Amino acid sequence: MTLLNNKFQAVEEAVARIPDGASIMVGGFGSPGTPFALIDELLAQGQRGLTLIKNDANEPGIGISRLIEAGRVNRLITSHIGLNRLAIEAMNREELSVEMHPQGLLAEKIRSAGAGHYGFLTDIGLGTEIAGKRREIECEDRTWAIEPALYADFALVHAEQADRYGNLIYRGTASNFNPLMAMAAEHVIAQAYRVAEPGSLALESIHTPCAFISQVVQITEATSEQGRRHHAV
Amino acid sequence: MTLLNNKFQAVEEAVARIPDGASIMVGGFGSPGTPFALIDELLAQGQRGLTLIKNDANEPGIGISRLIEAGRVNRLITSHIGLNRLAIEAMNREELSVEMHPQGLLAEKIRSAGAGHYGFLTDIGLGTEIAGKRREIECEDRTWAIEPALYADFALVHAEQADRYGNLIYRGTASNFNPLMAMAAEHVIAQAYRVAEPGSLALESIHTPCAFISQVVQITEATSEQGRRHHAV
Amino acid sequence: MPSDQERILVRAAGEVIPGQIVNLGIGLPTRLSHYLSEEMGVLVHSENGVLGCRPRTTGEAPDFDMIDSGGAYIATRPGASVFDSAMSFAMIRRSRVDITFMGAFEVDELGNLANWKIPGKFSPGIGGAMELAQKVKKLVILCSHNDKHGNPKILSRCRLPLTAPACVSRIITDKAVMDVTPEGLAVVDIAEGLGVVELRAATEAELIIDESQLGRF
Amino acid sequence: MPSDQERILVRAAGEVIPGQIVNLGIGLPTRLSHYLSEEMGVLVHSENGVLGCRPRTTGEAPDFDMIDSGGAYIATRPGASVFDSAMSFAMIRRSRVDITFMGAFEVDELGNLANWKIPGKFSPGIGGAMELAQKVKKLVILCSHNDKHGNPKILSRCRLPLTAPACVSRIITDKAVMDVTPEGLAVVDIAEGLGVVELRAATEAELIIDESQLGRF
Repeated sequence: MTLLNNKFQAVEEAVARIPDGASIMVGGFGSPGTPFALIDELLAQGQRGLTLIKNDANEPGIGISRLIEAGRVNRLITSHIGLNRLAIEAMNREELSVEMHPQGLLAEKIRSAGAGHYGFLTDIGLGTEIAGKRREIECEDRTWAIEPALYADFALVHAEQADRYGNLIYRGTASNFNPLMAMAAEHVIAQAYRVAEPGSLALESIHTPCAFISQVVQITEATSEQGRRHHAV
Repeated sequence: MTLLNNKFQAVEEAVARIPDGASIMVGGFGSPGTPFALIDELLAQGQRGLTLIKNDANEPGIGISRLIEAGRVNRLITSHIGLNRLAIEAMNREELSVEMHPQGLLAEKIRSAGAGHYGFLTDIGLGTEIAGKRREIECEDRTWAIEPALYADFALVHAEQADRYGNLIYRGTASNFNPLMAMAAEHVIAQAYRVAEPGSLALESIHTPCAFISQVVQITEATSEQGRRHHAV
Repeated sequence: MPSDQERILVRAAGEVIPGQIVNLGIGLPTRLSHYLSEEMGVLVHSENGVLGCRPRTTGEAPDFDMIDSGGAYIATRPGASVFDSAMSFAMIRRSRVDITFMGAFEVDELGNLANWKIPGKFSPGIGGAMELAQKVKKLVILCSHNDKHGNPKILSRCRLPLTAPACVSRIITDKAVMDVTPEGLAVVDIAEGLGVVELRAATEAELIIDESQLGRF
Repeated sequence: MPSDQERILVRAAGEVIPGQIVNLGIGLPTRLSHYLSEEMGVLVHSENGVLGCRPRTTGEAPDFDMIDSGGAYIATRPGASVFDSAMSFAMIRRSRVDITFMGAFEVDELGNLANWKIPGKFSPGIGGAMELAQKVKKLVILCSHNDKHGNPKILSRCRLPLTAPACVSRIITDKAVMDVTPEGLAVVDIAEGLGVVELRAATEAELIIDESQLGRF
């Protein structure tokens, strides 16, 4: 972990730690909570062979779709890519390997990593085609599927507010996968509109304690304008 | 579940739902977060044969220790009772059956119930005497212990603020097990110093969404004075 | 005269009890939110992490951090809260959502539901549908009785990959309201002006119909 | 002249790097918080759900909602946060706590630790000690070198039930500072005025001692 006083960095420096071939969790459900500035910096820096873990593939032209479109992503672990025809086409052309999980199980697999477990036992999906892909065990005369935790090398998360130590506050539905990924990845880079001095955030208002965060980057509101402009629904 | 508009009740009415023999999760780590008013009402109403699940046994003369002292508790599932000599004596006299778990596993067993799982897989405690009591499985060439989720009939939780629908905000270290138990029990009774109209709590400030809460009870600050008066350390 | 979709939505709104927690699937079910008044004291859950969402009123500026699971910019009702995806699905898996409405490709006599994948044609991922279908206390399907080619969607057995087995409580289509019962699909209401013979002809599943009890909608 | 405990605490404070996250066990380790100045920018984690706690200053009124895991009323430092018990132990199991200090009944050459149970005599429950011992990146034991009867606490093999196996990095007692190494316990520092022979006599474990490298404290 980075020492508390050394976490506040420029976006270039923070993202430069990510090597080719890294597995990267990316926050966001659709546009809200997507760390657009960090993703765009990753696009600019040129890392390739990436495995991305995100609820969805964003929409064409924004967010992780830009990385997919640029051929920088080998593998996507996700829940639903129905709003991104480019991602579906890349999947169908077998240029992008896609692993899909039911949304709540994806969330829990990430949360399970964040809690430091091997995984959890669930009845979700029993009797469906996803069941056959999983190892099952009997406990108390019922069948349960083992869902292994999902860890990653990096997480890119978006917060509304932060402090220099990396305490984070999310806003509205921009929370979604961000607090889970912040706990699950080895190295966590957070972007926030405002990065305050430690002590300026109320204790109870902090959603992600700084212990999980490696780097904090301050961004302007403008860096998420792309998500707002393109958002179609 | 109670319909949203019917959750705000008098403490007598809310606690009267608890039958003899119920399993009851009780929030709190030491005094902070302990729902003293709900416990005292339970003491007054006389339910017996209870199974309690709480991090600790409070201190002699307060909180769940009063229920233990009155012989109303058959079984206690806990993490540490070192600050309550009366509970230790009741355990040693075999009047109180005590099941102990490492604190973080107790928290996760409750959280696992709150998430609707059968349980989780952990490496905590392997190589110690607690390991032998658990079923183990091999996953990816390593051994993991199965920790079943811990469900309960009821939870009694303490919050700083609430609204009539049951949205809850905790304060300081009074959070502890409360939000986990609120998700894990079938029927959840919350006490709060202030119960506001729906719409008066900021969206992001709510720690436990109302969906998990069955009844809300308003209490006065004075009802937790016993915890403050007796607190010894 | 109301469209088929409007008739389905009006009928569906009657399934919601004031004070309940409701989830609305993408598509037609989402539009049900317009039929749930603030006075009902209902909170609409959206699985991306909000409880208590409502459609924006005309002219209400979008809040770019507030969407529902379909991606529409939303506003909130008194008593609303926001939370992360783990909390959102804990709520679902613990059956804290009282009722959910979903679309369907196929539903069958056993209450099996298929609404997420057409092998070789359409497989964008299941999103939150599997957990909602499996765990919400009451699942009501809102769909057209037949597909655009006129083929029945209410089948003896689903042929597409299941979203969840034996999960549906009630089906509301433009032609009928049907309950999944241990004996099979029991017709509760039939569309105004539609005959029982026509309904059976438009349906693959066997239908249990007691004409003396049949409502109209 | 400082007491043995003060000497242990002063020596222990030197283990903490500014900017780290630190957990302090009940008893002697808790007192280490008085030796960590605000200028160090260290955040003290307490497993009941707070990161950034500090001792109250003289006359500072207690906040009845703010305790540490030992039950003392505490205050907080800039950058502090509060959270639930699941989050608190996630932080521990994910090794987000850089260093923890604990007491011991027994420690041995393999770095095994026993500090929670004396069968038949003392078994109040393990609390948070097991996960802290197993998962925190660096575990430093602070204890008296011998028990009140003079028996060694630094053993060849622990005899009491373990808190966690092979978890200890360093041991600081009134007599010595010892590191757990693959070769055994290596003495880093020896107490001012104490001889190597006396130290060995007070210790059951084999000690690796290079007198040319030995520090004093």
